[in-house]
Amino acid sequence: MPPERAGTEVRLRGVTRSFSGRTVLRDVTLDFAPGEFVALIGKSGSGKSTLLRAIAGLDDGVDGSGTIAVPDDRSVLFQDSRLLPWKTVLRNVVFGFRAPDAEARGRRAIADVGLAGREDAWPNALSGGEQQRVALARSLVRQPRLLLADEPFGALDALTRIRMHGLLFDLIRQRRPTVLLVTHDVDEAIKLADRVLVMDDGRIVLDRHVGLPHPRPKSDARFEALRTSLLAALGVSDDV
Amino acid sequence: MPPERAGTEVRLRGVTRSFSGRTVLRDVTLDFAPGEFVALIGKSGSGKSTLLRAIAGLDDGVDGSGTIAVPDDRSVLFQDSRLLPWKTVLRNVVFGFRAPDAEARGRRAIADVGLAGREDAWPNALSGGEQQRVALARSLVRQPRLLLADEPFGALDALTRIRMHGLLFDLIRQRRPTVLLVTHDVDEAIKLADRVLVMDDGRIVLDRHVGLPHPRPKSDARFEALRTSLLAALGVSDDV
Amino acid sequence: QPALPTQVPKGTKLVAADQNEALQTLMRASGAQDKLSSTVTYANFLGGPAILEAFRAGALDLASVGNTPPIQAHAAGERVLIVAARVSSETDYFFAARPGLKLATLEDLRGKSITYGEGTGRQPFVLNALKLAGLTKKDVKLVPLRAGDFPDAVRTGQVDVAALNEPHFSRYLADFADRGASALPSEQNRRLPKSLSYLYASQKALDDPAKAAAIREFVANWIDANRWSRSNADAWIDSYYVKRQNLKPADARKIVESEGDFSFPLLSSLIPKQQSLIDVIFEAGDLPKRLDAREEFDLRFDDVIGSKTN
Amino acid sequence: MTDTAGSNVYSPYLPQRGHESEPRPGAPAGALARKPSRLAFGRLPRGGILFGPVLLILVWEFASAIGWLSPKFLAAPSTALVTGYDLLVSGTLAEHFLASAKRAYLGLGIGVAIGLALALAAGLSRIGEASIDGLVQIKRAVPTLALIPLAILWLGIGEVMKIALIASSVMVPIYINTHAALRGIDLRHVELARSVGITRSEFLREVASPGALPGFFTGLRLAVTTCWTALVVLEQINTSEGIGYLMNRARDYGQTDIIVVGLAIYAALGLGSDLAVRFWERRALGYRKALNS
Amino acid sequence: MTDTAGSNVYSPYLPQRGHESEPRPGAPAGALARKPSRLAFGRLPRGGILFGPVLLILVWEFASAIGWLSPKFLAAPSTALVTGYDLLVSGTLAEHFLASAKRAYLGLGIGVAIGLALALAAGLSRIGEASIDGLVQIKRAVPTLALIPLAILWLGIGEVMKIALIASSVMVPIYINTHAALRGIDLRHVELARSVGITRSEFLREVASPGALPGFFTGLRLAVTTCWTALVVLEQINTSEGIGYLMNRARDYGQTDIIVVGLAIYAALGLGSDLAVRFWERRALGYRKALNS
Ligand SMILES: Nc1ncnc2c1ncn2[C@@H]1O[C@H](COP(=O)(O)OP(=O)(O)OP(=O)(O)O)[C@@H](O)[C@H]1O
Ligand SMILES: Nc1ncnc2c1ncn2[C@@H]1O[C@H](COP(=O)(O)OP(=O)(O)OP(=O)(O)O)[C@@H](O)[C@H]1O
Ligand SMILES: [Mg+2]
Ligand SMILES: [Mg+2]
Repeated sequence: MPPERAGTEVRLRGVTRSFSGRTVLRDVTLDFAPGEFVALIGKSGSGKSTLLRAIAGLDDGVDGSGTIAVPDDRSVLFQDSRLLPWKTVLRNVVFGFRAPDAEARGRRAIADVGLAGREDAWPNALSGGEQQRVALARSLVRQPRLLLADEPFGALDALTRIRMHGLLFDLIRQRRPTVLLVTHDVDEAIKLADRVLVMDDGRIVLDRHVGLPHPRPKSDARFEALRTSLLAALGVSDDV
Repeated sequence: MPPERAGTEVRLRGVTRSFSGRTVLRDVTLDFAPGEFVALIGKSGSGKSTLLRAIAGLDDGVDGSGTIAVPDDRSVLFQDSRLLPWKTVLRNVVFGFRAPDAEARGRRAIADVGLAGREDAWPNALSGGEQQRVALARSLVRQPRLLLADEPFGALDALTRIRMHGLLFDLIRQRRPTVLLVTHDVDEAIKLADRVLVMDDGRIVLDRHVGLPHPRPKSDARFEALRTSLLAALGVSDDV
Repeated sequence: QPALPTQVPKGTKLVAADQNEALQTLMRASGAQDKLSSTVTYANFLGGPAILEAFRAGALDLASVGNTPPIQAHAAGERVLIVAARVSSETDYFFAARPGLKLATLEDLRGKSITYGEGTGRQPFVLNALKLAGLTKKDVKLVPLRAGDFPDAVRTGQVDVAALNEPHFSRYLADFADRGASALPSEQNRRLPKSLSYLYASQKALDDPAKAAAIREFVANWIDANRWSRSNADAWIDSYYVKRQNLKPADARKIVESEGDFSFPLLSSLIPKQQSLIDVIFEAGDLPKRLDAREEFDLRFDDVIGSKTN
Repeated sequence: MTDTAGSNVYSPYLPQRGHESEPRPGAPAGALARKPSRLAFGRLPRGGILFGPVLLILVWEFASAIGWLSPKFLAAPSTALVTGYDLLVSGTLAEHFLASAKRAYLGLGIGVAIGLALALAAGLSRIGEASIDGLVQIKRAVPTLALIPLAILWLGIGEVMKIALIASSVMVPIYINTHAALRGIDLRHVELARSVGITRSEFLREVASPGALPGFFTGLRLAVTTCWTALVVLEQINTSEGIGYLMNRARDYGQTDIIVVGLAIYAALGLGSDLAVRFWERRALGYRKALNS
Repeated sequence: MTDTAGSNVYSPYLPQRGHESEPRPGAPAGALARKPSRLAFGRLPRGGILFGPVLLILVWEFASAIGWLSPKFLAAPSTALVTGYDLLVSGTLAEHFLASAKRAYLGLGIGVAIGLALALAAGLSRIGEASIDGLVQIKRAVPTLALIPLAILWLGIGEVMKIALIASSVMVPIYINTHAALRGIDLRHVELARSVGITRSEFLREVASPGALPGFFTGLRLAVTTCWTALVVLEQINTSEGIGYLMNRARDYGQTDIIVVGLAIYAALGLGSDLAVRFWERRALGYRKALNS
């Protein structure tokens, strides 16, 4: 894995968001370095998706303040897979993707996520995990400079999940994107990310650099220690 | 936890299902004892949801054969949370629930899943995990004889998930329902279930009784052994 | 045929079809309504076809119409008979020529496009004009239109000639004088048949002695009321055109003047006239079969009409 | 689905009986009892839609036969059949039909195109909405009869005027339904489109149009009959051909058998074009059928 | 959203500029460049819908003033204003308006009720669909003008006949739109309903109706003007009061100013009722607005 480059790719200053009076993000200030892989964990309802959507610039109508600067070349993986039901799997993957060889790359991405042969299926006919993988393919095929992914592996079994992690690393190796990964899986966060943020009630309550070499076996003591401290920040004891 | 009672609560004989020629369930024959807690794991696309929907009697239009006998008094937790967008959280929870104190029980269930105060929110305004919890409350409040749950904790963080496990156990203690839990989390399956089924390509390839006393710490060697064998059946090595 | 009863029993009711509220206003303003011993209510319509349908459905006893609807009813096999007639000293319509076109005589209609309204009085009017000019339908281009569209068609030059009534005719000539609007000269117009309108009643009502008597009484009073409207033109204009129809007095006067004087001939004397009307329509190919005009009249009413004429 | 007291035996193709588990004593049977009910929307068997119309014709023929319905008001279907056959053989019917069809379908085509264009313009831009929407609301509130004088003034009394008025009537349901569907489009999809950074025209083609398609089809179902019904009035103006003209004339002369022939033509057109649109709709919206997870 | 070459500065309330990161050399800039475009559907500012109509009136007045549009064909808006004021003061207008409004809204109410009932019956049961759907398709294909003779025959020439015909016209868009919405209802929700075991009437009330509500509202938008436009024809029969009658009579006497007053009333009704329905719709479908995850 290449080290992060210097500079700031994503910059948030005093970002606050609230929905009809309920404050969901409280004064979030953050910088992501170019190429940095940041994992965001936190309790359900703590504001993770809200933060991700704010960074993606998808919250026009929402009350709030603060400034956000992000690159234009970004791709969003929504918490729901959000496929267009009237487009086949392939058309969903290359939707809005304007490379000259878009279709060929789309097919390759579909094969990568294990759905070769399902290119012409309707999204409604896919299983939950298959839909999620199509959404993943849609994001990966674009090779964005900034990837914002909201629980992209939530519906996947262990094996499929490991394969998808591999795909993500392939992308990182090739394009060095900045990644923000929202996940509820602490192990996954530690396994993948350079830096883990813990969010609670709209605030970043913990910001830890992982600093372990890849691959990172769970048996590693430093893995274990980081895990314990993250779980503690989430309010859980380790042996669960 | 009370032991399972004798008899057969759910009976499947030679159940086969296919979608436009693709066979998704292959000759599944299964019996669940009354009060048995069965976990179903398997790769994405292996047919878990299809089996659950068949047991729920929700696949009228699908090609297939075989017989299925299940109690009428059952509740289904879908893989998507499937809330009615025009009903508030409370109305969604008590939807179709005809107990005289339905509303009070609905409120209690909402509080149980950690959403007290959000009774009148629209489902669209909830976070992914919150929506999943509302769906859980909807199933639990009914105290069904047979609970069919399709990845009900997929979008939840560790802490929330533990709390939800607790709720499920409360229900089991009170009503001894038969439970079929589809999950992609092997640890969760071992932690909760009396029996774990592994599905692969439409077939039940492994059927193991857990036989451990509750609670079941991960550090227990028998836990670890079961885990290793289940992961092997899924094709994953343990340290991931 | 039994003689017309004259005794109107108490509680006899009549429903009369009106057009543009003219009949009811006439009867009320002239005071004739109060002299009726039956209860007459009015149903206001726009146009003959709807009135015929209402007759067919048994919703009407009596109607005031032009000269064509009785033929229409006859052709449709509906038994509605003429019980009174009113002839005016003027024609119903006037030929207006589109801006820039001049018509000196009826014969000039040759080769022109002319508005045509089947089922309305404008139909025999045009056909008669052609006949008098020695022309047939083939010598001109008849443009079927809804009556209401006639003025627009000629103003915009979509047709060469249109048969207009008042106030459209005068207003057209005045409004479009600058663009060369003109009309068939009035001495040519006098060659055409004069305006003829009817009261007609359903066979069913006429078969009912009480209603027949009430209709007889109505006819008598209707003749009085019409005479009143000529001798009290100002009161008539004010009570009908200005008050009820929202017309400007000047326009209203034009209309009343265009109607000329009224007379109420015996029905028997009208049979040849009606027959020639039928013939001209039939010859033009607009009737499925040749009809006998005698079947359209209830001649028992000549008795009461005769008593009013003198 | 066969429901029995405490157990539900389900078998899609083999109607054989599974085992029945006894009702458990502790279960709150009353509170949670499942009423057997089919809530899904089954599709009618082919031709099922004709059930109502055929029943109507039978009742009507019967009423005519026993004299409840005098042929003076309405000819019996059998009489109309004979008249219709005669008209057909003589070629009169085909002539009138073709004249009307030309007007109706030209008007339909133009009206659909305009309605769609306006709906897209109004649905996708503020300035479009501001300038178009109010005018369409006014247009549709004004009866066509009241528009005829203006149409004559600007377009004359020829075919252009008729086709324009048909198009303007057809445009209304297309606009309203498409516009409403556009406004009701799933915001999730709009967000997705924004997030992948597509152009306005791509958005139109790939998100807005498919999303609004169900609404468009509903509008089209209304439009395919509107274009014909509008003809009754319009074929009073400067025509001597057309189904509307035929009906008007028959009405003038009380030819109830011809009126019934006309009604039958309208009915056939109504059913036929509705079926055609729905067939097309089913194909275009085929993706809706599948359902999983 | 302010877009700059390689970076996107976003700030909802503070239009202050964030930092700009330099474009990264390796990034496939061309292929993935994001075109700035607003794809969301902004709501018009209050009264924005009047932009088009006001423009129309201004153009019309202007055309009248400079003589392009002769008052002989169409009175200027200002002339009509005077006439309208006179009619209003004299009470004539109110009288005619009330007469029409009574008919229109009675017919609307009845037609909406019937249309809804038929749509639900046809949308939720096979036998309902078989018996109802075909007949409604026929009914709507048959022009109202052709139905008038039958209506007169069965219902007379009074108000009942008129209200029945209005109701039958109003019924059509309500039926078609509600029925289409019912058939397009999200199968997921139907499944959920089946899985919780609700009764047919609960399904109707709690799933089918809310699910079909957007379609119903679209139908209602069409219906609120249909009920008025139908009056022009119907108020030729046995009436001496009503806006339709007023218009017809004005046409007879060539009173272009009164015709314009009538048009203005129709326009106001069209805009007003559409706004009313949309306001109601926005409230009833408020749940659609929120969007998360
Ligand atoms: N449109 C909205 N209107 C009102 N409240 C909202 C809206 N969107 C989000 N919220 C609330 O804001 C809070 C944070 O939501 P967010 O989606 O960011 O949570 P999250 O951390 O992503 O949770 P999860 O892990 O469950 O997805 C939640 O309590 C949610 O209910
Ligand atoms: N309606 C359908 N039409 C066609 N194929 C379908 C349909 N529903 C499911 N399938 C296919 O059947 C297979 C099994 O689907 P199922 O939903 O049972 O998987 P699953 O085990 O639940 O997967 P996941 O963990 O991803 O939810 C999948 O490959 C899916 O694409
Ligand atoms: Mg979230
Ligand atoms: Mg599944």
